[in-house]
Amino acid sequence: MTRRTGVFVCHCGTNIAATVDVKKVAAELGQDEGVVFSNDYVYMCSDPGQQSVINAIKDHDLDSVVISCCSPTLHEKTFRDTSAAGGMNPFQCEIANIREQCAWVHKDKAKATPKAIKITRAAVKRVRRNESLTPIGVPVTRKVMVIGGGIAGIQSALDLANAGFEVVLVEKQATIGGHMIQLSETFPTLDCSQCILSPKMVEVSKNPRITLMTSSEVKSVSGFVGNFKVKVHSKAPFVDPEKCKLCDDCTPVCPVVVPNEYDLNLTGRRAIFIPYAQAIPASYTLDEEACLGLNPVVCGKCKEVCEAGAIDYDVKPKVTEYEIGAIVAATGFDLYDKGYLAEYGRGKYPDVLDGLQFERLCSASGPTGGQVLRPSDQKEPKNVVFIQCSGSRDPENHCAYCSKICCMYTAKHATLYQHKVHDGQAYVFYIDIRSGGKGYEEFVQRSMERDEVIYLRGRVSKVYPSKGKLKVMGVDTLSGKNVEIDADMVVLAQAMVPSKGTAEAAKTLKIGRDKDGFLAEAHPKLRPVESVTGGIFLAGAAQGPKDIPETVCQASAAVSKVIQLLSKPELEHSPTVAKVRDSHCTGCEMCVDACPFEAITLVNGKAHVNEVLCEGCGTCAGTCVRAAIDVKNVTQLQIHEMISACMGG
Amino acid sequence: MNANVYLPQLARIAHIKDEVGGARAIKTFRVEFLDGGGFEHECGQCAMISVFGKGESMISIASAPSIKDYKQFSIMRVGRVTAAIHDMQVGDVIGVRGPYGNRFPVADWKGRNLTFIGGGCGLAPIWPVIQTAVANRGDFGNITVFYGGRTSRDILYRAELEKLRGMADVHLSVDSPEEGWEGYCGFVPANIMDKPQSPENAIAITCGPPIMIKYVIGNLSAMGFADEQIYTTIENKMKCGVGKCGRCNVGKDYVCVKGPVYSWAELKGLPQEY
Amino acid sequence: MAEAVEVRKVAQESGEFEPKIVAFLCKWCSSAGSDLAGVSRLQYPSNAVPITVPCSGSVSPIYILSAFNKGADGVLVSGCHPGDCHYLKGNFFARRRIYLVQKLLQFIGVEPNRFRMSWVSAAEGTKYAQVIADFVKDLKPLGPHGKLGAKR
Amino acid sequence: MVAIEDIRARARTLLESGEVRAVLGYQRGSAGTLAEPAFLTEPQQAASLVWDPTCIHNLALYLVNEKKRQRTQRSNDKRPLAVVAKGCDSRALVVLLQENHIDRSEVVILGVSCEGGGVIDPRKLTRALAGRAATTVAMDGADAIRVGTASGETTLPASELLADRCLECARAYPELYDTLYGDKAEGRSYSPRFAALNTVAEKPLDERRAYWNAHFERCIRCYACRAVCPMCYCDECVVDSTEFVVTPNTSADEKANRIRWIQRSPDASESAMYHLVRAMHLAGRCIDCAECERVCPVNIPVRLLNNVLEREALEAFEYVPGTDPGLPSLISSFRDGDPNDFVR
Amino acid sequence: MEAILQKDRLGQWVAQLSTRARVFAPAFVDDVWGYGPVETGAEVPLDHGNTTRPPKNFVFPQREVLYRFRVQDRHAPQITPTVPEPEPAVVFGVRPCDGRAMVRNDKVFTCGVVDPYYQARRDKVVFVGLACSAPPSPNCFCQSVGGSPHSEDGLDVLMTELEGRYHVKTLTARGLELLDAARSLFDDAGAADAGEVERAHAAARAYPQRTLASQEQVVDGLKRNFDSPKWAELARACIGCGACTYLCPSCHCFDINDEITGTSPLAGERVRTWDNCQFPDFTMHSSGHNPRDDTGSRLRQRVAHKLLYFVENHGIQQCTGCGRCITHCPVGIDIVRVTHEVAEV
Ligand SMILES: Cc1cc2nc3c(=O)[nH]c(=O)nc-3n(C[C@H](O)[C@H](O)[C@H](O)COP(=O)(O)OP(=O)(O)OC[C@H]3O[C@@H](n4cnc5c(N)ncnc54)[C@H](O)[C@@H]3O)c2cc1C
Ligand SMILES: Cc1cc2nc3c(=O)[nH]c(=O)nc-3n(C[C@H](O)[C@H](O)[C@H](O)COP(=O)(O)OP(=O)(O)OC[C@H]3O[C@@H](n4cnc5c(N)ncnc54)[C@H](O)[C@@H]3O)c2cc1C
Ligand code: SF4
Ligand code: SF4
Ligand code: SF4
Ligand code: SF4
Ligand code: SF4
Ligand code: SF4
Repeated sequence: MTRRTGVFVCHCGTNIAATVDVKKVAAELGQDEGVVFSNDYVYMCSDPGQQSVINAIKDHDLDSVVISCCSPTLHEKTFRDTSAAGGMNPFQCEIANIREQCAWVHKDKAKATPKAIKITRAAVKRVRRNESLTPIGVPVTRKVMVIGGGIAGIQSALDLANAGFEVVLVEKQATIGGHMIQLSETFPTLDCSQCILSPKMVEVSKNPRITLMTSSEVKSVSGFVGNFKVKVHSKAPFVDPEKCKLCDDCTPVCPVVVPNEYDLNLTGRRAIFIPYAQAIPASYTLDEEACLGLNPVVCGKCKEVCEAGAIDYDVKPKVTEYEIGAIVAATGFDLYDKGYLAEYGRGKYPDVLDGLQFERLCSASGPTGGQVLRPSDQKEPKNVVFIQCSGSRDPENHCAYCSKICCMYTAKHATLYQHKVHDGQAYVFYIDIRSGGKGYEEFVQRSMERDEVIYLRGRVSKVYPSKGKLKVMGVDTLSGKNVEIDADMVVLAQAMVPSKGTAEAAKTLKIGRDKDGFLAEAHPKLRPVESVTGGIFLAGAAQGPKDIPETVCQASAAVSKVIQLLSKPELEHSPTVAKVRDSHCTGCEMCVDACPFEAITLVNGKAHVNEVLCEGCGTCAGTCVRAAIDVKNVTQLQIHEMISACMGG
Repeated sequence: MNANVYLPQLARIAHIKDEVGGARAIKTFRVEFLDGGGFEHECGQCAMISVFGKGESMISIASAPSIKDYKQFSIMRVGRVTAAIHDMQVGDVIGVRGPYGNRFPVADWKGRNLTFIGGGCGLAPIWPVIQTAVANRGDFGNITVFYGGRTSRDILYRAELEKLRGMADVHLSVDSPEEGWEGYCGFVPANIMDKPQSPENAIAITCGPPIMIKYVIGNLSAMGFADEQIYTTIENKMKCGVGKCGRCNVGKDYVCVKGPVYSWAELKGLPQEY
Repeated sequence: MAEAVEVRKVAQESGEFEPKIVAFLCKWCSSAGSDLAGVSRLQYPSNAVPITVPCSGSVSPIYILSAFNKGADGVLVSGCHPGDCHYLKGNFFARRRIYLVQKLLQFIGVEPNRFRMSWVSAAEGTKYAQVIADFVKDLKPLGPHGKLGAKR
Repeated sequence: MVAIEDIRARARTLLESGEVRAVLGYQRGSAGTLAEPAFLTEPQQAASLVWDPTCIHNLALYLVNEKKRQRTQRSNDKRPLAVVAKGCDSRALVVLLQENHIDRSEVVILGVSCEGGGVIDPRKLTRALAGRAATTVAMDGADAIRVGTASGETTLPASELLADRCLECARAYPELYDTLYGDKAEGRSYSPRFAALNTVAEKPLDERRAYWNAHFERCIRCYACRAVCPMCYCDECVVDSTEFVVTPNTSADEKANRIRWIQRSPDASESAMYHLVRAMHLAGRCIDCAECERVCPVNIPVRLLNNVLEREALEAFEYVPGTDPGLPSLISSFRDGDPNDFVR
Repeated sequence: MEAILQKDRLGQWVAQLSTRARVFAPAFVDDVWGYGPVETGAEVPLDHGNTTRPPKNFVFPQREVLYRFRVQDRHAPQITPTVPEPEPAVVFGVRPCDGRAMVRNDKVFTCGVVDPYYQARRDKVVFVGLACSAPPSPNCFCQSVGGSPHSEDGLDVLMTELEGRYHVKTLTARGLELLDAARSLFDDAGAADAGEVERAHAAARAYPQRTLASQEQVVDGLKRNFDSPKWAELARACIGCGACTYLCPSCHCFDINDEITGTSPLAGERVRTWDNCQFPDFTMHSSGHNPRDDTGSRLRQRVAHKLLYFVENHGIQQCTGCGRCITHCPVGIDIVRVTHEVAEV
């Protein structure tokens, strides 16, 4: 390709000119193949400087320019715009950085000048082989899917809907609300969880822009940012929420009783049930697995008694496909399984509870109506031991990380207990108290001081039943003494872990997970609410242990990112993307494995780059041994010639 | 000591003409030797064109031998060297060594009717013959030129062909019909079948894509042309041009020395390795 | 071999040997780090000519070999710290590849100090200057490399 | 014991039934001691199959070459090829499967175990016989090889004749096969893995440089080492300055823009470039059949360049090529715990 | 002239010659026989088999720079030819088949258009041959292609090993010069020596060798069966490595390429390197069309070039029966067997 390249060397006042002989750079480059114009100027980025570029493009019929000046981070855009103003494709402009990478870091003109020549020459070699490109325009679907109906999902859905976006909220349970709805009162203000959450849930159900899909899960996601195609599988809604009158006629006739997961199995429920009174959608649900049989119908009692005719056994599960512009993943957490904790009885002792069970005990809507009673004998426990860090901060055996909120909810539990059982004594075994957060430290202090919770620093080595009590064997590391407590109840502050199914969800969404299995953010500091995949955002405990305020923050932050993304009619994607040479590609899929953005798939046995997903990192090019894939405008050919230029050849 | 056969002479590009556009563009280059260099050639001979830093390519000399001041080459952009020369400008200097290969026995054809059948870039090698024949119009009988391209924009030497019309019978064709095209539509081999040539005292010279040549020869034979009356040229990959690098051979013949011009009678005796 | 020793001695004595270095810098961290070194006016030797690439993951081993083949005395590849890659994990791929290139070069007798990889973040201008200074310092006693594989 | 009759019978059945396009195996040749690759298409040819320690060739290569051949010949016979595969050959097949170069349905693998033996190194044999030509070569138990010459038979220790790769091979049986001949003999190896490599790797740096410079100087760049490698199946190789994949769509620019990473000149520097690039391209892919080293007409220890990366892959990344077709390849994967100390 | 050199004087002769020329002799390096420079005073053990690498390098090196160019100004490129001016060289231990190959190479490079690079080197190399006492390789078949274990073609001197001494016969003026340079080391050859030489030669001839059918039969057979499907069949195992031709003493194909040494200004070398008719791209056109696009046609090219075309062009077979292509083919492709099977002789 014959190229007509112009080279413009900037003095940058004396910033460059003091150490680089700019005239010499311009003169030498003027001799190079394809360079038809070469000049120097005191401030290239000034108006006259830019104008001189425009003039030269026109006068000398330039098809590419190199500006030898400062770092491209400063003025690449400036000069690309200038080039465009001159009628050239902006991608035909390259910057040679001879200021930060040369003039400013050397003193000896005799050495800096040849280096500046090499840098500029490399840029010339590169630009000579640049393709003219235009940004890739990607139309966007202005509809968002939120996965998970916990507080994170609810907040996201409401924020988005209020900003005017269509939202599809997908929840795998029969109701939204997540774990927050199970909580009794919330630290640090001790306001009632349901009181603050229920209104929001209702808002969700009322908002016309929100399509609520409960008992549903995302089964597949294809497409890319702005243009996802999502398939949602919904369980058969045997009870029509529109018709259900919440009369509760059906439950008494149901012969089946199974543990109630809403109460963490502390109570039972029927096969037809409502998770809790404020459930949204407000409707009874038929649990197909628990039911004696629907196909063929074995019992059929509930249908018989339902006067509203809301029950229909023949409804089929369905798959709905949505076109979605962005996705917020808010799949939440679960508690670390007690079964892993041998020293605390592997979940076999009924009076060793986990945090959520204790929340239910404290909750006015809970199995005991808010009274703290032992599950084994429904007696009020007088000595309750709370064990923090159960399963967390234990890299050898359990989770390595700090679950962050357990210190706080334990303090809350102990406080609530002391409030409810005035003659009782709460003991807390802790390793450290982490109470960072507004009003948190004060809350903990209060529980120690005002509510007289006894805090013992140390680990509990064993809990075992003994004479109707639970023997708690621990050490107080502050005093160095062994501690033995005969407790009536033990509450474990279990670590938060990614909710069951997070791995599959991440796979479906093609987003990464961190080493602990939480959904991975794109950058731990700078892009904490974005996933690695464009258009998929993270909110809530799915991304890592966090409390409600943080969850809500992140949800709103994710929403602002979504709005940013979808507020343009078209997404502009950088056109410097990878390009496959079909003739060379053997379809070995190495690039497919290496691409951090899963932008490559095999189509007819050849690698195919989805330009919208490709970020132009070139990892594929570095991987392909057949040189079958290159990133536009940083091709191997260009690098090859740049290397020669750097070697002075 | 013998002259160094590998050393090119330097020649300046004096004129460039765009003939055909597209992915496989053709340009005609007129080159003048520097410092009184140069060589004489005959119809059908070729020369090795050098672009320094890129390499060499064998190209037919497309100007008539009678022209001594310059040589002309029509080059299709297909690869490293040809792309490089396409990118050159008037005034740039290339290397040329030659002439190589045999010639069309034009002198033996005096008094005969000549039919030229060309396709695509294949007009270049036979162009000097056409030029020579026309320049010495009286020495020959009928002169007929069949030439075809894919479209009207793919016709090499369009203007020159038009000028020929007074001196020769010129039939131009394009492969596919187009608006405003008045010539023949369809493939060259079919075109000649529509305007049968008498083999009587005639010589047919054909050059073009291998597949075209195959059909043209078939059709000529059907018209009664003897194998000795049909001439064509062949191309094989070449590096040295002087029968040493060992790759252009077809059977025992090194095309760069014994070819590229062959009568069909001769070619039939060689293996199908071209 | 004697020849090589000779060359080195000459180079050392005259104090004139200036190693030629090609430095492949990732755009987001190391190139930005080198910019910071510039902004901070840190001084370091002028031997390394930078080539900015999108990501250290895009540095094909052939680039490195080619630089040596073309006569580089030293080659540097620099990227973002592990975990900080702008493209999430490009530098992990780079690390693996470059580890292999390095072992291979050493196996055929290229001094370990001729080829280097570093992690330089956008904030580490000082580190960048140091990396180059160290590299040049370590290369000087080695003398010219000549073309890869060629007898020195 | 591998019963050659069983292999022949299987080959015959496969050909009779028309299940396979051809059977690739070994037959006696006329050029020397070694067996030569055989392409059987008729059932009666099955009788010519042989199996002995001269069956060196890695026949996986021909699956690759036949694929190219079918393409140039525009053949669309989709039937599979049956191929006789030793342990190393089968590992090559695994890599080819891993890279989607072949499909499992394209090949019927007649796996043969080396049963504690292996194949000979022709250079060692020539040396041992002081230039005399061998007429027969057969394993005699696991530790000895019987060699027949015009002047009678001798028995030599296997460790003196077997190829280095066989001496170092711990898994001398196919990993992947449809039918297996012979027993999988576990855990044999005459010398430790990478023994040959280590003798060079342990030399001081200067010696290593001199060693390789001499070899690179000598290489005639015939590329036999590449041509014989089943993993070097690219249509266009970085080392070729003239060969290119030309399709009807290949543009002039594409051809003109071929990068000349390596000049054709057989200079030490260009040869070094060739060998290093090749080694890098085979990192994690080379399964150490050592064919490259065997075919080198000027005896360049090409294998060691691949070995050094193989060892690194094993030690640093716990990666063993040719084990699992489902695995991502060495350089298209990483682990967080990959070595990091070497980075400044 | 003919003379006798005691074996222990060989070193002295070489030492004498070293003062006026570079001396080369077969050398066994890393298990490979090739030719290497002889250090003064070093032993020249002439007990080699057939060297793996033939001596064609001396006249036709694998890489030859034809000229250098520099395009500082695109209107006036500079070209500097690099026709070599080699120092004189003496090559010892050349086997007769390789000597005969020189005759063939001369035909290619110096008949008609003279190749100045080849000529310049050829003028300065003297080949001292060594008659074979027994076939140095199991694949030798020199006698079938008109050669013999003591053929003198292409050599300047022929040495024949006798008990404790060499019989040295000069064949050209240049050969004679070598003897004259150290006359005192040589004894006159007597009639007894002549007889012994004759017996040694006869014994060598009588040694069983592989045989190729006669030139006429082969030429005729190859012509008749030019389109035989056997080519493809026999070449099926060929991997196209080209070892057969790179090692052949009489293969001469080459490629010419530009190698760039600098880009500003553009400078480089036009380089000739060996090429190989067994490489798939050898004849491939830019269009992708390849007249010899399968191993069968390429094998045919090699065999027919050696045994048919060369005969048609020069009246002699190009192959001299050294057997290298057979010995070194990694997959056992055997020119003798191939010829016989295809030509049906
Ligand atoms: C014992 C305990 C006490 C706590 N007390 C307090 C407190 O006092 N104050 C405070 O601020 N915080 C407290 N927290 C923390 C608080 O519960 C969390 O911060 C909050 O619930 C996180 O909300 P989320 O929406 O991210 O996750 P979740 O509440 O877990 O919601 C996730 C939702 O997503 C659904 N889901 C999961 N996977 C899928 C899928 N694949 N498809 C569709 N839906 C899916 C789930 O069914 C669930 O409804 C406490 C936590 C515990 C364990
Ligand atoms: C006798 C003869 C006359 C020719 N006349 C003309 C002509 O008038 N106009 C024209 O455009 N072309 C002509 N050609 C074809 C021309 O030589 C090739 O197109 C050209 O060599 C391609 O070179 P490249 O470097 O651009 O291609 P690349 O594909 O980059 O180069 C590969 C190399 O292969 C060789 N090569 C590739 N294809 C051919 C081929 N078809 N013939 C010969 N060598 C080839 C050359 O050595 C070339 O340098 C002629 C060829 C021959 C043999
Ligand atoms: S790595 Fe290269 S050859 Fe393999 S699929 Fe990707 S582009 Fe194709
Ligand atoms: S450039 Fe990066 S993002 Fe694009 S396809 Fe290649 S590896 Fe994937
Ligand atoms: S290493 Fe051997 S086989 Fe490979 S190219 Fe060099 S000489 Fe040929
Ligand atoms: S590189 Fe050598 S040892 Fe490895 S697979 Fe290829 S031929 Fe076999
Ligand atoms: S063709 Fe083979 S036998 Fe004949 S001379 Fe060449 S290498 Fe030797
Ligand atoms: S040596 Fe053998 S395999 Fe190699 S090209 Fe020659 S015939 Fe083919």
